[in-house]
Amino acid sequence: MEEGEETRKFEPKILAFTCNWSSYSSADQAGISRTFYPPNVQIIRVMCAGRVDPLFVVKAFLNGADGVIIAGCHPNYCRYSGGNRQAEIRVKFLKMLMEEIGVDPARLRIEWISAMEGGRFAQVVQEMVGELKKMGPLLLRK
Amino acid sequence: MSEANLNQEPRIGIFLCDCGTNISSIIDVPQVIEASKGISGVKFVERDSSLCSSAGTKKIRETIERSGVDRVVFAGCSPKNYGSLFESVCQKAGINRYLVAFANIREQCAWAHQDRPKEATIKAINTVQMAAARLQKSEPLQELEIEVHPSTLIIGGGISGMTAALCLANQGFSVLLVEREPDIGGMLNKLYKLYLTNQEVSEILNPVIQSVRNHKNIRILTSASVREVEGYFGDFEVTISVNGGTEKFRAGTIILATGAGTFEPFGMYGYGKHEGVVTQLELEQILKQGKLKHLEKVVMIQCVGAREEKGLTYCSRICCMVAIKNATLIKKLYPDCEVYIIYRDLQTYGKENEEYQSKARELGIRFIEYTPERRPEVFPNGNGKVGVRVYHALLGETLTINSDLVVLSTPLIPNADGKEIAKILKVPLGPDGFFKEAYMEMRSTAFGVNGIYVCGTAQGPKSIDESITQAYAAAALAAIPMQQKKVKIPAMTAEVNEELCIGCQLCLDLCPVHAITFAEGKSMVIEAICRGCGTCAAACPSKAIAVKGFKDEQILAEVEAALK
Amino acid sequence: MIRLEKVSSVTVIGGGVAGIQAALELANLGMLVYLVEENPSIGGRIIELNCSSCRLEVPMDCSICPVIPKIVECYHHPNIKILTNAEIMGISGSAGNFQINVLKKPRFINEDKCTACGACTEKCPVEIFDAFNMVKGRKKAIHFPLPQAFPQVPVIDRENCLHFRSGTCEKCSEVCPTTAINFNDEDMIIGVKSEAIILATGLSLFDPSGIREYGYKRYKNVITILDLEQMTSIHGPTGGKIVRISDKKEPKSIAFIQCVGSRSRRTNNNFCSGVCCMYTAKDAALVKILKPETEVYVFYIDLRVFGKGYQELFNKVRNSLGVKYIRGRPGGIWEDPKTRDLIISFENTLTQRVEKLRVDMVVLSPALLPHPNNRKLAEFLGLELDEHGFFKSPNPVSQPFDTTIKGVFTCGYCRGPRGISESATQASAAAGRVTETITLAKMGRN
Amino acid sequence: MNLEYSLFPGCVSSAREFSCEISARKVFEVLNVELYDVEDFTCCMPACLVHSFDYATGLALTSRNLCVADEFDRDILTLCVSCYGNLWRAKKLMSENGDLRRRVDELLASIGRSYQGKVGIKHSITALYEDIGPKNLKNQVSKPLRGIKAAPFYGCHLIRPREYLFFDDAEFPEKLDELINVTGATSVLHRERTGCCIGCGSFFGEVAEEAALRLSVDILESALEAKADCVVVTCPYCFLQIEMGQLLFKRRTGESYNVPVLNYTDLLGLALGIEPRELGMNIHKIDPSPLLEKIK
Repeated sequence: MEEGEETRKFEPKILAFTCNWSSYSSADQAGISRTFYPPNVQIIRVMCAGRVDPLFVVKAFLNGADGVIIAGCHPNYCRYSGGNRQAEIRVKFLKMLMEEIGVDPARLRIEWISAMEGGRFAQVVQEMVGELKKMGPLLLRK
Repeated sequence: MSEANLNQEPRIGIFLCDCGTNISSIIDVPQVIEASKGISGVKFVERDSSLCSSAGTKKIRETIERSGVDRVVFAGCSPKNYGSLFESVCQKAGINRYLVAFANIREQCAWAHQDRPKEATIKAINTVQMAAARLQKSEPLQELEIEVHPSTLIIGGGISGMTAALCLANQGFSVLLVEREPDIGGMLNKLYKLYLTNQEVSEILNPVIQSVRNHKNIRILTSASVREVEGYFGDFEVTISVNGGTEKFRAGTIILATGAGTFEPFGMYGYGKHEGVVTQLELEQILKQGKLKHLEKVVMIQCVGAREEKGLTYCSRICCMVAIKNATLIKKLYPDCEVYIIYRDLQTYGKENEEYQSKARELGIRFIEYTPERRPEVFPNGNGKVGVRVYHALLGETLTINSDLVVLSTPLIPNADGKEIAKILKVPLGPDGFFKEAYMEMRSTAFGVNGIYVCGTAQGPKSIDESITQAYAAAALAAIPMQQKKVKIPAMTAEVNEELCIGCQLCLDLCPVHAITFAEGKSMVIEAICRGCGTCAAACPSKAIAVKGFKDEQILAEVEAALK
Repeated sequence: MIRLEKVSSVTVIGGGVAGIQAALELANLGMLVYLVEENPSIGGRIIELNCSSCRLEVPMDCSICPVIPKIVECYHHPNIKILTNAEIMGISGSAGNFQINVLKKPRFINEDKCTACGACTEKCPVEIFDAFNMVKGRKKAIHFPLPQAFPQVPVIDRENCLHFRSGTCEKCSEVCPTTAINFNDEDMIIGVKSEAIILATGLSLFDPSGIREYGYKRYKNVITILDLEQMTSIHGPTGGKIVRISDKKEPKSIAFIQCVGSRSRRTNNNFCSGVCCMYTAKDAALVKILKPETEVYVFYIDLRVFGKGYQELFNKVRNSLGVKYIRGRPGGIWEDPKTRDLIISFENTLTQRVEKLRVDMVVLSPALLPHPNNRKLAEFLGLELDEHGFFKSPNPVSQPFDTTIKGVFTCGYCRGPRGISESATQASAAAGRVTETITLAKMGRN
Repeated sequence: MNLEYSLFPGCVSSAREFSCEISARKVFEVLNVELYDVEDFTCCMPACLVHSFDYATGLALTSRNLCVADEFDRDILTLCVSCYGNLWRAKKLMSENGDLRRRVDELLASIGRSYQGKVGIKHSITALYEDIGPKNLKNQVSKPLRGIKAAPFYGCHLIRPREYLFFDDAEFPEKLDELINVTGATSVLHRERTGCCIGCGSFFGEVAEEAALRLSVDILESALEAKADCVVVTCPYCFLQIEMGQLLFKRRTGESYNVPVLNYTDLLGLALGIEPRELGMNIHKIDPSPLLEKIK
């Protein structure tokens, strides 16, 4: 079949939940330093990665997201100490769930990106888009 | 100030700033405007090229007042730049700052996707829609304004505590100084002379003690300890147990200055076993009492029990200087006495310390470097002498010194009651057992929790001048809210819906600042403490917790809009 | 023209970490603060550093990330008046009533009008290139300051700008969409009244080419730690990649040399800069993290690991990351003319052996010296300086940040070597001291 | 100009490496600088000799030479950097009026001398650089040695220890290079330029032949790496060690470096148009003729 055709046409939709204190600024930094990355990502600002309710991720997938990124402060630097670790735990759980229902867990990523690491943010999005293009669209939307 | 009337459906105004050519050169602004006009509830889309300028802000105000919208979206640069500015402008124009949303179409669209203008434009449109969708679900919020009582509780009457006390008292705040010992002065009481200046400790300590004692704004409680702390930032209710009974005290802020303890090296280098093996602190006492008899050879061993792979991993920062100082004192006392300092790495950092060290070398004090792989050995050597066998790492030879006195430099260690105080005040301890500050780099004297500050050796080993510095720093931080009298707490706090709360208490453990209490089977959020991270909300199994300004509905609205 | 501000206030001299922190504390304590900075934007030295300890995951805070928001906050604070491009011309008066004359040099770009679109830097025909200076690297005569500096408004380098050299070119002002560029902008002297002064002039770098045998500026692959910081920072000239300047190849082996010009009788800088051991440990770790197969050596005299979490970081760097520490100060560096590799000859003082080591790249940690401006300021105020040019304190133990003049306080490096953390703490402390003295004075005591 | 010095030839130049003294005397003659011989000069007394038994005595012996020089009230000119260093050390120590000075004064008094320390101490190189000056030398160069690549070998005690020898930067000196370039030759940068020849006032070369050989070989290697035609030394000891090193190496391995070793005065002499044999180059053990060919 023309899957190769597919992947070339297919532009994945990514949702990124970013911590207000680090990763959101890192996205800004990427812009300031003109480090280009694919525009497939929409950024949602939360106060802390710990705010990201598993429900948000599920809803994102149900609403047609092909991939979700949760980005927070590096392990020792959570503004509220430990919110990022909570997020990590929830992601583990979510990935198990995704495994269960046959969704590739790689569609969900958690990343530590500090306010200065604009390049890192761009890189993560870059990679994710690449992977998702290989996986093809996620067809959960009813 | 007219507030949004929630009965009628939202009326949204959009300001789109093309930031000179920054945005308009990449993004097709008219297209974005067209699309935005289509969003339900949008009353107008106003384009400008520099909203951040004074002219721009004036325009914002006028437009809002004219159009009578109740919510505003700013599409332009990152809210990190001028977010607060725009919010306060809207506030002035009668729109609650929590009914303002931002669409970051410069940093995160135009600049980040300069290479692909078409997609950048689409993303920009999306971003604006998300902001609008978010606003649809937003409600006006009131910042909680808390009174800060102009009084400070200072725990610990050492040099740090006293310095902080004076600094605040001199600014007219009332201070309660709580000291566990029967007398104030702390560690310095035990010391003899200071390094760098070589002056008697009393020269520095006594005046401070005097002015603390005589200051009308300072009340001292000795042999006292903090039992309980209730309430929160601005209005702590402190219970102190003093001579049998207890006392209550009302404090707007709290400063921790509990100091540190000293490590006792029993079993190391024959300490407690052979005569003539003492710690620096003990030597200090002997010198102070002028009881040091004539000696021929003295050996000092550094890093005793410090900088280990396990246990006390840290460097205690001051021991090298203390050793050099005491060595200098001995040398001055008995010039013919040979003084050896056996060290690992000389921590004579900075300028004064380094100079002090070179002076010591000129006095003829001998420095011997050892490595953790080959540590010195101490053994009794008959008629009161103590032998020290050490591998001189720089000579590559093993020397044996037949000394009269071996002095062990031991690290400062966390105070015994540190854990308890940490529990009472709900502040964290670091891996090393000292109090863990919020940010070493910029806020080394503050905690994550508002209103509680730390200074001196309670936060980590420190020299006297560094302790004094931190004391002033902590005092300054504590003074800020008390000077302002009222402090606004961002309204983005968690709130519990009592009907939904099933009392599982999951949130209590998760809250990093212990802002959640539990009573009658329900959780309750203390707004003054909550900092709105939302970890509790995300965890609540019954969705009983909502974070104002970041409610599930708002975020989910964004999610849906993003994926339309 | 002469303009006179009447408001009583505190003046902070120096817009680095210390200055910014002090200004913020004072402003939040409700005072009006004048922040005087000689450069076109505030931020000081720290913006030349990279954010990396974040990535190290040791119990030690990143030096930069917490500071950047402070810079922005400081710039927008209603109580802080920032005078960039400014130079102190003279100070008179005494505690409670200082009269400070500030020369505000023209920037030629209207900060309010400029939208940082970068059209000017694009069109500027003059490119300045310094092969040895990675920090400044390649730039135009009109260029943006480093990304974290604030405000992000371009700067004109008058030495190289054609307009100022020959009056032939005005391309930038022609393309500026907001007509923010004005070449007729002129000097302005501002008189400021202050009740107290905080000195936060910070540091200047020792030029390692003074240590001739290390061949800095003779051998391309001998760089300073600041060059490396710039290389490893994502906004740097190499976009975060570490390369040899000679051939742009990634080095397989790097040697860090500590105490270049410091702790040395030869340069009369017999003091220790106090921060090099740790930032080197940090950067050595970073190198290992970016490219684990790189051989990393550090030449040191004493390991100064006196701070919170320092020893732990150091243990991680040496034991888990495998950075090799060699005790000894190299005697000289020679370049292999063919490969441009560097041969370091040194005595390993722990084995007492004289050895030679061949590496691809050498990174020097130059001594950090007090700022040259201290001399001038000391003259204006009649302050005492020590032989190195640090401000003296009447009693280094009991009054660590007071000076020999009442109403004048110091914080940060200008009082003596210290790191970011200590500088910031001292800044808050100085602010506390200032409020104390001012309130006391107001209450008619002291 | 009418410069004049009391010549302090030193043992090596007068007893082993005559060429050094020959060329120095000739060159200064051509530059019409008067070198006076002082009968009463004795050994400069390096620190490793008598000092190790009794420091004051050793120092007295060195200082005595300074006393002698004072009589003539002309600066001393040494040819050997070891003499140069030792005399300066004495001057330094005698300037610090301590116990040592007192004891030395006693010793000197016992032979009817007292230390003034009036005269200065020069080495042929410092005299050429400081008193005559590269510019003047350049003007007098009649036969520029174009195309000659010379590897300078400074010799420790011309510049070290920096506590009392201030002629040039102790770690990265450049004045000898400057002097070499004055002759029209080009000085090359090489790693051993400030190395140790192990000669200095010691019998080290005899007791630890191996080590001595390794060092001189290292010097030669470094000079060859830099593509030098010859090594230029400032001191008869260095001269001795580097020349002998080659011969020794040849005897050991059969291979030979054949790197000509020149006193700086040789190089300068040639540039001033002096005949090689007048500079005593005919008695060099490594035949310089290929080099001389190059100049012609």
